[in-house]
Amino acid sequence: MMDSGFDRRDFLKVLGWGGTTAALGGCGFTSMEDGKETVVSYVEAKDYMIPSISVYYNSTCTQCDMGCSISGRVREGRVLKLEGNPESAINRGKLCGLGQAGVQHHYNPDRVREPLLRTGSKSGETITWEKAYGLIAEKLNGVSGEEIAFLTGGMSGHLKVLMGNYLDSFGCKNHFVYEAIAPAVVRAANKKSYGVEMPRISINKAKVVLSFGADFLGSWVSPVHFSQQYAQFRKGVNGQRGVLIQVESKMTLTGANADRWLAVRPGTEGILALGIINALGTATGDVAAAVKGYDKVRVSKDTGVSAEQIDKIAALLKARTPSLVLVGSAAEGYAHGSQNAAAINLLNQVLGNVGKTVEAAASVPFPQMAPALGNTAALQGLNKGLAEGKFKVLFNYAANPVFTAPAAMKFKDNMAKAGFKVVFAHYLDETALQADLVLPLDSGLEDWGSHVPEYMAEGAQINIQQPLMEKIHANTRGMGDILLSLVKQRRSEDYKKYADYYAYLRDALLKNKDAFGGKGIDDDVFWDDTLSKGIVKLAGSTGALSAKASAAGLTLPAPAAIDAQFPLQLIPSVNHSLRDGRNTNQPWLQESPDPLTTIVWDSWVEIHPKKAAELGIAEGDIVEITSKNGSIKVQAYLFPGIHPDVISVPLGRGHEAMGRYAKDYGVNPFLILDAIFDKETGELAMHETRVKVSKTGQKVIVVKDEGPAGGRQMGKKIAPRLPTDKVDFSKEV
Amino acid sequence: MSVTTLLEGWSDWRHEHPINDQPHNPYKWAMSIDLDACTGCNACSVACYAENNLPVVGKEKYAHGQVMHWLRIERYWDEDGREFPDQGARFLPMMCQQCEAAPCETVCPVGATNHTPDGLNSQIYNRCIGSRYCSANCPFKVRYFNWYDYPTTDNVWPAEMNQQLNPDVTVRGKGVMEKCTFCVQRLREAESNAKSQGRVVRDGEVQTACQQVCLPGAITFGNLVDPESKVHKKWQAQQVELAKDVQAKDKEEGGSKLRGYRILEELRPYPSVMYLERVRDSAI
Amino acid sequence: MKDIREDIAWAKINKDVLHSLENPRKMFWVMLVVAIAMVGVGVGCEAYQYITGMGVANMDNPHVWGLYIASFIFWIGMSHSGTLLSAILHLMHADWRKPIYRFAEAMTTFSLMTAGLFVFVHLGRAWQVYYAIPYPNERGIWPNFQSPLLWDAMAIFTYLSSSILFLYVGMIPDLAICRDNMNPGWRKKLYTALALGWEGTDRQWRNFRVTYLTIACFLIPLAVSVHSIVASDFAMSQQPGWHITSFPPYFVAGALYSGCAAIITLFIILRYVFRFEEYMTLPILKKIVRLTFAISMVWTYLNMIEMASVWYGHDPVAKDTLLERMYGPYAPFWWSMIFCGSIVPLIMAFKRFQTNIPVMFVVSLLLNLGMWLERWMIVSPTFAHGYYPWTWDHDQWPSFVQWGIVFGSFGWFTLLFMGFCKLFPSVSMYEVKEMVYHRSLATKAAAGKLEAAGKGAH
Amino acid sequence: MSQRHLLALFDNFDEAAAAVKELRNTSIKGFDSNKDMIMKSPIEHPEIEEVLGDKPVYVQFFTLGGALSGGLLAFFLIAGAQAVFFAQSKGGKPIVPFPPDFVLTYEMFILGGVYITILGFLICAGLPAKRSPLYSAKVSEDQIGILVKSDEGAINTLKAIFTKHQALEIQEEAGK
Repeated sequence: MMDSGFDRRDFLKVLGWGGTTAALGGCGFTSMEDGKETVVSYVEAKDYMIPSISVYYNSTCTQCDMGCSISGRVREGRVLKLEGNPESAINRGKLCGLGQAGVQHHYNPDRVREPLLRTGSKSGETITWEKAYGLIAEKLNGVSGEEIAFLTGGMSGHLKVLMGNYLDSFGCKNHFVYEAIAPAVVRAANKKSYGVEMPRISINKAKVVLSFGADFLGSWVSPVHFSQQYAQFRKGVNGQRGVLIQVESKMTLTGANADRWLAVRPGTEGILALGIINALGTATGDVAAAVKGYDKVRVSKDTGVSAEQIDKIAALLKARTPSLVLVGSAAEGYAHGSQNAAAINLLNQVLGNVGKTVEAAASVPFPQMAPALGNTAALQGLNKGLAEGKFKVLFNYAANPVFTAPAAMKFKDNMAKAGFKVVFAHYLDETALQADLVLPLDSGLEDWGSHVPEYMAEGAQINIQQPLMEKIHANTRGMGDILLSLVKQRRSEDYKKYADYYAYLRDALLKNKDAFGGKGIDDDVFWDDTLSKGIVKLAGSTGALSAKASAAGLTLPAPAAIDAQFPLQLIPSVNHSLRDGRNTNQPWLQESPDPLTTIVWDSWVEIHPKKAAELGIAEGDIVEITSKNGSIKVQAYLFPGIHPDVISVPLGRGHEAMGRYAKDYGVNPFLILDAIFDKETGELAMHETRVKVSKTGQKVIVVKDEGPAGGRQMGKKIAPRLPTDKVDFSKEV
Repeated sequence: MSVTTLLEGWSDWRHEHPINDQPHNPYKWAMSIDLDACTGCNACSVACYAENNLPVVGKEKYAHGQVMHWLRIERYWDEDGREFPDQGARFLPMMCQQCEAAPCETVCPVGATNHTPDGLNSQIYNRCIGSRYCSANCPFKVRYFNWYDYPTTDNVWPAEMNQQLNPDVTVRGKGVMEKCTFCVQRLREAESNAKSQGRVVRDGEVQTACQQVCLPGAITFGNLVDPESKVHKKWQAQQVELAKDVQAKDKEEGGSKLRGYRILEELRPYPSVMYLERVRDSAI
Repeated sequence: MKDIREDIAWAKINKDVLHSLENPRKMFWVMLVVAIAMVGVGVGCEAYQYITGMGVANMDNPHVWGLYIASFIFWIGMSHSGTLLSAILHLMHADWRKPIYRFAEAMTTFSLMTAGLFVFVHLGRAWQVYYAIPYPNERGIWPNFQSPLLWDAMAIFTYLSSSILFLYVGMIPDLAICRDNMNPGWRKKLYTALALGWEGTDRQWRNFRVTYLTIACFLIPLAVSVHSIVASDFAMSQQPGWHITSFPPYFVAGALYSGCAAIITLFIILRYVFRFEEYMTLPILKKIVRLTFAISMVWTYLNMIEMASVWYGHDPVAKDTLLERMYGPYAPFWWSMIFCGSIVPLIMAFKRFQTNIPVMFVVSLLLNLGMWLERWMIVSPTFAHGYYPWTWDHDQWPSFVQWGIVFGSFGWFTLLFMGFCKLFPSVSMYEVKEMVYHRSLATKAAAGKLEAAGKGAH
Repeated sequence: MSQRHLLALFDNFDEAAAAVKELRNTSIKGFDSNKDMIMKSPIEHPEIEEVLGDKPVYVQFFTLGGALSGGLLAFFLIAGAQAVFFAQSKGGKPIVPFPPDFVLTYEMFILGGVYITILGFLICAGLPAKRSPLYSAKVSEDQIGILVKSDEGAINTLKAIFTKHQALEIQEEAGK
């Protein structure tokens, strides 16, 4: 220990706490601050806790919905660090920075600790759970199912089942599953093209990957899984290294790792795809007809990608098969997003990748557990309902719409129209502050649960979530427990046999033991085995994908003309660790630099140096970004990896609540988004917002890791680069 | 101290390291980082914070350049002046290179930083008096000084947060230098376990925190003197030798198809970290 | 322009010097108060830094050294001319040194003490400084003898203690004079104790002569070694802008330079404050000024050598760092260093200015400013623009804490120095007597008035 | 026979010298000019001390001893510490690196030299000294004093010599 008495004293305390944590269960925790009477000698320590020896418990990461299986290092009853669980096919023992920060969600000092009744007084008064439940019962009394709305984030597994049962108990159909940034349009397009929403893709099998704005290394679908595929893809099959081509208007982490990054004019991704099909010249039938018009000249005029580049890509795709074409958020974020996605999927089919690098994913044989996928159309629906004042009671879980809904939707005001608002929350975030009743949740590392990941890597699997340590705060509850108690209010007789959600979960799993490959194994043995594995692998069923290329109903609009008043397109970029801002209050993530700009603790707007010169903007200038729906002030960062007609502001920062680590850092671009929706799916078109930029005259020093040398190596051999013909991979280990 | 021991001492210790010195035995911890696999996702850096009790200094102190990340990801652009960086960026994870002939070691007035028998560049917090000479003389600038008392006066770990602290790693007080240790706490544990079983640590038995999380597995870590270890094989394949400042790669005209190199090798610190050059396809 | 009168009564010499101990001009008290205030500022800043952490000095990684090290070198440097004047000129029998060497030596001692402070101010854990002392201890740890910082510590300790002894031994006969002439009181007690019962017997003088000469011989190489070791702190490192062969001589020259400049400043101050016009005469000032001018030119030369060696050294990084100094964010300071260090001294080449007190006062201050800037320009740019581009840091600017402590150090020095001059004879009485005695003998011999040789020096 | 002290003060240095010379040449019973005569002067002037006959100085031998022992001590302390107590490899340099050790040796060489020289000076010059029975502040101002010690009988002879050489003043130890 260092000279500061801090650590020794604290660790001793912690030993005490730890002892209690394990030995005396939850009861020791009220007096944690001064671990007085709770210090127990290790003579009594439980067998699973050996002083100074770490044990690892498997569970599931709840930092995002990708369902990575984690293995938590627990010592003296405290979880210290999260690693990946090698058993899981999704993350194979790896865990991203976001997942690592899970412990800071768990130990976060700004968590809600008591049920809060917020009627009238701003801060809210602390009440007991009994009172809280009583209140809910009272408010629901005589309210019909149509008048109840339940807004949640994406959810799956037994929680979803319980949820469904609860809503059924009112005959309520209003379960809105909302995710601010989800590949909803792509799902729909995939459904059309392939017959499934989320096929299984194999980057590692592809020799060429052509990605239209799919940031699969950063934030798209399952980065942890794809990063590992990417590594194999780079090593290549028999020494031929895979080639990555990224097409997007704002460089993402994936774009930064591409062999060729193409700055396409925003919204013209689909056109480029058709142009490539045309250039390939292998298409037949209606496809050939559909792409006839898209000759190099026109396409390169529309997209800004040079003709020879298009030829090169076509040639490469021809020469190296199988390839893989991906469509991501950059392509889908437009009013014609579905069309873009369809066109790009078409390219995949034309190349005959379906069945090779794009395969059907295994699905879990229990549809009721299958993930309820979030999207923005749901929010739209809820918002309409709220505006009409249809809902008397609103429940909200795992979503922060007040923060993530475009101001144009007036969600905050509409929400106020709901009679009674219950928010299940970890923190007092923007939405919780609008609630009448705030119910504190257990952290992801304190709670029980089961998850079915949206993206199935190989084979089907159910992830088990179990507590890695005892609750830190005595008065938080798991969402499962809360739902169970609520269901009991309605159907006590069906559920009274379950003391708590744990019992429910255990029972539910054991019921289907056979399906989980536990045939003839003793219940306890099976259960313990399941917990220690952290995942349940099942013989999932895999259907076939439709490989038939068809251009039916494929019409792409001509690229939008430059709007004189709002000449620039705003791309709200998704940071690989902050995502939609639900994790912004985790200091490690705040201080881990954005990979491309190395900026920390703040928002910024990326402007292409050329454009900046035009506008007379230099790094650190505070600029005002104005859209039809408002404006934000943010520091400028000159960024070469962006189309000159585009500016980009990262999502996730700009919280007005959510605790010391999130509040008042940066700005929230969600607010100024235009409420434009994809024509087919009704999804919010995130990239359609047009803005203008003006200097405010203020200037700041941008807080970033990069020094005044910027990205230059000043002639030193620090991060050199070789072309493939100068490398011989076969010799490598 | 007898004159005989003294003289013996001299005869034993008059040669220079690593050149004309016996190699480390049985351990020499070393790394190999494949920049072609590295995606710059920062997971390694966060893992380092988690494993090594690194303080989060906050925006203001970050602005003053007082950040404590032992492992930083650097992002470089091509310098050919094109409109777009259309061959992407270049990411480089930079941490203490654990030099065999470390410039930082000789200059410390109190010998707080030394070379360990298993080839680490150790930093002894308790002995450090904070002259900061080591950082001054470090070519890579990967040493980080505790400008404030993060645990106490700065309260970097408020209640609850402090329970996450790794008990295997000291929490540093104000006024001492710190840096990447190759997760020495993990190494020591593995070494003593192996010793108690009368063997040496097997390859893959111990991982550094950054290696463990690295999604594309760009980081290889292991025992360089163990011919079976991955890291040894990689170094061998790249013909990079620890005790040389000019490698096969540099000698060959027009480039030998090798990728392995060590940063600022010409200064002869003999780093223990080999990087593999990033590659970009010439066909596109 | 008159020099010290040969026929000045020796009793008068005693009287004048002893007088200075008791009632100086008002200015003395003004300076004392100002100095104390400055020290107050410094102490305040240090306390704040000590409690809060080095961070408040606004240093960062990798810019880990700042004004503290720069000022450290500055003060060490300043100490050198004391030795130059008393030791070297003593060996060369330059008798004009005699009236001024005493305060020069005092300056040496006190600027060393000031420099010593910066070691503590700079350390991150000053309270553990004893780790750097080599002694067999229960912790079983030793300092690292390879570190130039340790050489520093050793050299400075040697230098400080030696110059204190040198100062003291040289002062014994004068202390005896004080003892003999003081009215009973604490001063008399003090001088009696310090004079060690000196009575100027032949035996005492004999040994005194040899001892004084010997220590002088030791001090010269010591002084040179001290600043070349300080230079090694940088030259022994690997950093661009530091790893330069010509650094040791460059530092030594710089040291003598700033020291001489400081001597001129103090010469002028003492002359006024303690009414020493009769002893610190203009011809002496002229000699120092000429000496300073010569050294300033040596420094300028070595400065160019440094650039030349970097230029032809073909080390792009070192070259880059040098250019950064000239054109980077530090340019204004670098150029003003060149101005103060190489242009301003040219004034000293003009006879009419050499004895012009106001001009020389300003010039000497400018020279010292230049030399302080030089030290800063050696330390900081290398950190701001070193080997590793990613960690370059051009924005780092010392906080008020750093400036405050540097400011305070000047007060501290003034306090010690003026205190000394008030307590001990800052003009060596017995040597002034020797000086006039020998001069009178010389003139008489020349005049050939042998019979007049009787009446000694009267 | 009891002994007494005489102190004669001269402001003329040549006369003082002459007086000394005469005292040394004339043999007086009960007075040994080598033992019993001390000259005190305000400044250091060898030319007058010469007449006292050559009196050797030994300080430089202390210097030699001090310097050598200082250097040796340093080298063995440092090299010893490195080789025996502190055998840590640093920066690829040998455990006992000579160049840095020599730097420190050099410093200690000087340190020892200076310290021991001072010591030698105090010893040889007999400082701190007991104050002698007869002393005049004039001696530290501008006059030379000659302090002699002799038997009662010789007193007058000595006085005679002093007065002859224009002694300004002759102090006499109070008789008993």
